[in-house]
Amino acid sequence: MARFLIRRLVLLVAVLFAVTFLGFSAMNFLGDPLFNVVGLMAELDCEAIEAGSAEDPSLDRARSDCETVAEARATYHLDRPVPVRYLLWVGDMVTGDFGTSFQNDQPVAEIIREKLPETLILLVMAQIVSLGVAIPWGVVAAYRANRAFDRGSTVASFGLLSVPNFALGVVLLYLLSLRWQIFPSAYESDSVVGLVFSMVLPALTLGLPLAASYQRLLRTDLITTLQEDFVHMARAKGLPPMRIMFRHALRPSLFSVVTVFGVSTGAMIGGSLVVEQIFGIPGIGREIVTAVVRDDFPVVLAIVMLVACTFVIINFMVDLFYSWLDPRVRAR
Amino acid sequence: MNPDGRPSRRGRASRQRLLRRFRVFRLVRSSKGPEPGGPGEDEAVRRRLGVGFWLAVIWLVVMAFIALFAPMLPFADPTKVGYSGPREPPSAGAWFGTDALGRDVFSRTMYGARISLAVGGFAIVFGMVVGGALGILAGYFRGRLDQAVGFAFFVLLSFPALVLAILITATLERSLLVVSLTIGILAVAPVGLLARASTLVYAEREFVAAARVLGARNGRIIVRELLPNVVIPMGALTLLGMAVAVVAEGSLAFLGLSVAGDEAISWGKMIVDGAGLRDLQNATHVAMFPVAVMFVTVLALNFAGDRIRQYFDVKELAF
Amino acid sequence: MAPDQTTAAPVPLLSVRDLHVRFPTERGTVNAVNGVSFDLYEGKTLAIVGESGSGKSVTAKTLMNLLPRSALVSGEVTYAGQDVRALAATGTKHFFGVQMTMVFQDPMTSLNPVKRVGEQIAETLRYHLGRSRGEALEEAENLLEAVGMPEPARRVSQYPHELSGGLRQRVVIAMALACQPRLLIADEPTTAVDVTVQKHLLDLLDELRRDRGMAMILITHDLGVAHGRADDVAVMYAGRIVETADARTLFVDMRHPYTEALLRSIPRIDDPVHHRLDPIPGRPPELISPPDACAFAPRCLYAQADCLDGVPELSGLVGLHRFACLHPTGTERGEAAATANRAAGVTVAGLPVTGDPGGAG
Amino acid sequence: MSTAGTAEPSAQAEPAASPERSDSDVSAADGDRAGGAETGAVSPDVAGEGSPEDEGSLVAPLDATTTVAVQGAGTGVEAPADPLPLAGGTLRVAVDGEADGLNPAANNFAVSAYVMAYPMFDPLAYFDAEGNWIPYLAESFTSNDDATVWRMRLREGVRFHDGTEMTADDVVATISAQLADPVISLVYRNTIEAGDFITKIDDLTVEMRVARPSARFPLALTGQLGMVLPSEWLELAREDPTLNQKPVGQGPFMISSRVQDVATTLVRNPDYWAADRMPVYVDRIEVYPITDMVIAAERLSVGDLDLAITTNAEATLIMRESAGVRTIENLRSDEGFAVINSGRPPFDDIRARQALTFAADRDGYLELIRQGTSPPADTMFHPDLIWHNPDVKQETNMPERAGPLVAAYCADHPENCSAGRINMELHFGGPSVENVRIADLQIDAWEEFFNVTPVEILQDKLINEVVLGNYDVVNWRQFGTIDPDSAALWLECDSIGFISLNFARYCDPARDALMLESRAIDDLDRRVEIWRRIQEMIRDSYTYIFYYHTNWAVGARDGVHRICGQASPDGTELWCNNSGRVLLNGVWLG
Repeated sequence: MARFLIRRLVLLVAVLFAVTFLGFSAMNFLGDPLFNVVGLMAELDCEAIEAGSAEDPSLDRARSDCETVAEARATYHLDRPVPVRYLLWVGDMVTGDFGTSFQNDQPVAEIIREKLPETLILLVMAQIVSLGVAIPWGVVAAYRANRAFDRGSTVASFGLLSVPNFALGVVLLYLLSLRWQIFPSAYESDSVVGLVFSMVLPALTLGLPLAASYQRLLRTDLITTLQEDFVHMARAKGLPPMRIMFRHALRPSLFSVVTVFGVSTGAMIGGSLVVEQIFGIPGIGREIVTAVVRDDFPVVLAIVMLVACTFVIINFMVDLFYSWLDPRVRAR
Repeated sequence: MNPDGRPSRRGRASRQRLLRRFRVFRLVRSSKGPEPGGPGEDEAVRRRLGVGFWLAVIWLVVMAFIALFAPMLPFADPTKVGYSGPREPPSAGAWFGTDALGRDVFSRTMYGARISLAVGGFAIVFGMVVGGALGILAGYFRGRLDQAVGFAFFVLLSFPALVLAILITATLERSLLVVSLTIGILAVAPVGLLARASTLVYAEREFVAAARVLGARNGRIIVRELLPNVVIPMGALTLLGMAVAVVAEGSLAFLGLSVAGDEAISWGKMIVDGAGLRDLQNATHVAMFPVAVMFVTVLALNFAGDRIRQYFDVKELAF
Repeated sequence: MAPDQTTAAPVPLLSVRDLHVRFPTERGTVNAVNGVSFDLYEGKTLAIVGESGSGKSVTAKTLMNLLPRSALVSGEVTYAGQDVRALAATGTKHFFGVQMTMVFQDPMTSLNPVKRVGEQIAETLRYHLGRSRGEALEEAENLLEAVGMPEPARRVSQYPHELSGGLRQRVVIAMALACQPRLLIADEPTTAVDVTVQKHLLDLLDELRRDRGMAMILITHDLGVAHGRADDVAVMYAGRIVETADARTLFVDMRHPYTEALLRSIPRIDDPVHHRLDPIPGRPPELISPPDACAFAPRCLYAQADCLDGVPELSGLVGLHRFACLHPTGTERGEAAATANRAAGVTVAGLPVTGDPGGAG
Repeated sequence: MSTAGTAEPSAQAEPAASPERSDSDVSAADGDRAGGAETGAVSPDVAGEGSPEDEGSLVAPLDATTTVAVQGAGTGVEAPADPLPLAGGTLRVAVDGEADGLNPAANNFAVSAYVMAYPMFDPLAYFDAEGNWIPYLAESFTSNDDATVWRMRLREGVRFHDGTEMTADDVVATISAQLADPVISLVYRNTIEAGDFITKIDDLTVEMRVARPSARFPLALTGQLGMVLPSEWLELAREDPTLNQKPVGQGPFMISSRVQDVATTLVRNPDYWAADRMPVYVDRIEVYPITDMVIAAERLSVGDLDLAITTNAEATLIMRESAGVRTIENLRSDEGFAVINSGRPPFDDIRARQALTFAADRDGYLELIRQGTSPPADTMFHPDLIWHNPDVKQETNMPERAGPLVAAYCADHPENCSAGRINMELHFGGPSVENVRIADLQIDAWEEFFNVTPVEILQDKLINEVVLGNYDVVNWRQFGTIDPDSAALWLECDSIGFISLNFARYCDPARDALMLESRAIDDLDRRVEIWRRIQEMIRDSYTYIFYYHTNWAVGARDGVHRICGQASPDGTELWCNNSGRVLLNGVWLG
């Protein structure tokens, strides 16, 4: 177990390095960090200005601009090559300094602290929705496999799987908010109840397609499990069907669901970009869209790292969870 | 076998026979035989594609046809502003009504298939070529290469896909090629993992072992023995992957980061265009028709893809 | 006891009448069980013997109501006068597991891999007998001891994968016996375990059965297993009982060529080491739209033209020894048929016949 | 020498520019790099509140039929019919974007930032109801004869929220910091010399030297530049940028809490220096940045909000239709237009510019994009403004005139044409649904004569491309000037350079001479003459295609009083709804 943990930790660190380096290089090659710091002056041809005549008064301002630019370059290490900057950035990270946003000088840690709760609430609610829907649904579908309900739900889950997040969001918004006026159409932060209530639609948007994929996996696995001898044995023991379903069949059938739970975290975070956009939720998803299009390096990198970290940790926890699901894994 | 290690003529012939015997187009075999009333039933279902499959295929063929030949078909000019009044409900003249600029929503929806399918198709082909090649090499050679490729895939998967996509499309020119490549890159890791897994299965199989013992070169084994077997499960997942790619393109378009330009009509773009609260309330058709067509197309891709997956008995993947 | 309704005797514990089981599939209907009838009396053992696909397991599962929903079942199954299928349909509690229960072929798969052994045994006790968790676990430990499990106290908290195959089957048996059932169906209980353990387990099962006065249906493909343990034997082929008798009669005086072939395919302890077993030629019969003929005919060395004309009825000495064969082995008709086929070199169904049919006589 | 309160009507507003943007911007919605234009007035043709419009002001006489009931009159006194103000309550305001920060010396303010900042900072100067500058936080301004040196005297006893007293040192420190900021200072470049612009004379007096004669210089201090911070706090904020979110001012409200993209809460300043003269009624102001203003309008209509400020056409329509909500609309705001880059092919040739102008579809734009909420623009001045030249008409929707020009151009420059059409790019800011829609509409009109490649780039980066001249045509929103002098920045030859604020990169020395003259003089008639001439010159240069006058609509619940009709510390009635920059200081709820 200790070795397993250590290997996982090494992997986590390696993945974080790779992911952040990927993000760091991508942003440096694709975007222009200097522009974010000094704005238009980033485009000044300072070498030419320095070379210009010292007497030319029209260059005075340009010269002072160039000094500002040079200062900014030094402050943000923009004069160093990308790998060096990356290492400097890592150094800052390790010492707990997440840097400050280029955009508004806010410390990145604070931005994340402000935005993370909304996204966490959204993701947790979405997972609650998806598991809450998928488990009963999968159980009933498997129990009545190939009957009318199951056939109907296969179609329904296929349908849900085929609705893109943004389309589902728009449809739910139209039906549940505009047409029937059950839920608010946008984010509200007035009270906790209002907040949670306004998160219902976004959570449904994220959770329902996931519920469909959970349901499909659970149904398939449950049908396989229900053909296992130990289920027959349980029936021969005279246990009632639902008890067999939940006490015997469900747990060994959760492997795929748990695996997808891990993988889906990434997909959910991706989905939250769109969903937060539709419902105006000031969360991490919207923050990263804003930050990416503005080349706000420190914010993007911190969020990417956060997401990658979450992804790796959740998958790590999924591995641990496997051994709860099936003691045989522990022996391996 | 000859002393020099090369297979003799007889050896080669028997090898061929051996290989033919073991060439099984199955990735995962069902664990139980066709026991009466047992899972054997599924086996039979699997061997038939069914009406739904053909309906899905017909829809996809029609959409592909429309996408290819839209300019030659008798559709209204999709970019023409003021084809009719703005936000008019569906009518005989404009089947899907008109949007905020009075453009014909039906025609735009039909043209929308072009970008969606082009991006989806290109992306999955790219993913299969690059991811497939990496996956097969990793699965065949194992060792360092496998570790490196596996790690790269894991990193790609850890990087939130849509973030990577907007990172690229927000900074580069949003041409069809860039958007397709971006989504293609996202497809590399999942497809690669599948190719690697399939390769691992077949690399252990007797026919590959036999080929190896009989002294075939690696390249030959990969191309002649592994590739045909690995391509089947990958191919079976093409349509499913394409569905994912079409949705990814739609998400980018919804964020305003897909292919730019007035000619670049995309379903995601149309949906976000009609998704303003007021439009949604007063001119629901503007968003809902593209939603419906996109939904049916993705559904068809998923359905046909799933049927093919079952047909070839490839395990369901979550990506 | 005898597998015949005419026997004047106390009411049988289990009575099966004209049981049919069919499975609709994409390729056609599988006729898995075609009119099986038998009676089982309190405390007796019936062995049902046949190859895989003969319908013996399906019969057992039918009795336990374990068939998939798609199965079409007809016929009558009564347990102590109660209609078992009606009991199952109404979801009557505390019948299965208490009155009758079953032990499966593979102890590897018939235990829930994710639950501790003790819990799995205790679960039955808690559900059916309303025991508390502590009591149930204690009883589980006693049961494990009763089935000869070494260190039962430690075993209760182990997971199935931590036990060997033989030990697991003991757990399964302990689990089955937990609520003192009156009828145990053992479906090939030893095929999946090590040969060295098989006999030991079978003896244990027999001993427990006798101690508790339990009736048992022992399902096996191995006639040898039935020998010495069963009171009665029913041989099944293609969903039908083709021969049935009390054990002694059957082993000494079998009539059906299939029974004979089965017996000949068993390795015997007293056989010389290099004794060649005689496998039954051909393959098990097709169960989808079978021809109206003796199902064994294509594989039968005795087959004659009349075998292909209608399914032979189960007949013979009523209540004692019945068989469904037109040319029974050990009879003149049989000998004549065998001789004729040997002379022809091929049976009427196209099976090549070469040399000596073995110890047929 | 002109003195406070007697200055000629004029406006040296803080000029700024912004690419055309919409409420539904995906990313760049919060915080502009450059703010919107200053100045504005209450629309006369919309029911609701209005401010008094005096003859002889910058505003042309109103048509009698469009005059509406006046709520406040005179110098900050409520009209007799108006009920007595009630104290207390929370004012909930929606703005269309979030500010990067609220530090006027570090963050560049857009309208939403101003809505939050004005209650916290009393500006050194502001506008009176006629559009003239008046001293506000400053006590008075005096200038030398050629209006190149301005002396500003501060009021005594002004205290910051942290209790310290405001002195000339704070003013010098703040303005110096602002001019040192590359972005904030950008728009003052043509008026203010960087180096020794401001010097302290005594504890309450500073002196400012401007680059060119500026008869109405104090208008530069009506906005961000006129917001004074404690000098010590400025030092702290330099070290700790988080302070930018919680600035210390001297206004009637202090910041209480702020979560970016969620809400900013201001509470009443108990020790407000002018509390005796300018009563403050509400206890709290909550400002919500809501990027989709349609949502804000709906929430306003159900009473979840008290006030919403927007230019969004649909939101405006919703607010107009909502019961219990009145709108205060200002049409004399910034203009929406397309700028044509005359600095590079193909539009260095006037024929190409003319063709583009003729082929443009302004009618479709007004109907389909603005949905009737904004009037068509012919020049950079709203017809109600005295500067407006009624003879200048924007020539659009005449594609028949474009054909021959394009043919002639392509004959001379085949390298810039393909298939008989001129190749060009159209830049616009994004990601934004509305901007895409606008571009689609424009391209549809132009594509008969032009091969248009749409280039949708980020708002921030778009500004970059535009000032660098890396574009052909771009959609923009700018001007909005009551006094035209501030527009000079966008039109002068001097502004053309490596970084050019003259986006069209069109230089006309004669035009420059006229603008320079206007800035130095107080003679209104001459200035009107000059600017009418300039409008003709702009028309004839074919560098702008004016589409519409922005409609800055303020929607308010019926219970929200005195959005207009507020007064300065000296009792002068103030300008209302200054391009959405609504003063919330004296609002009361009842």
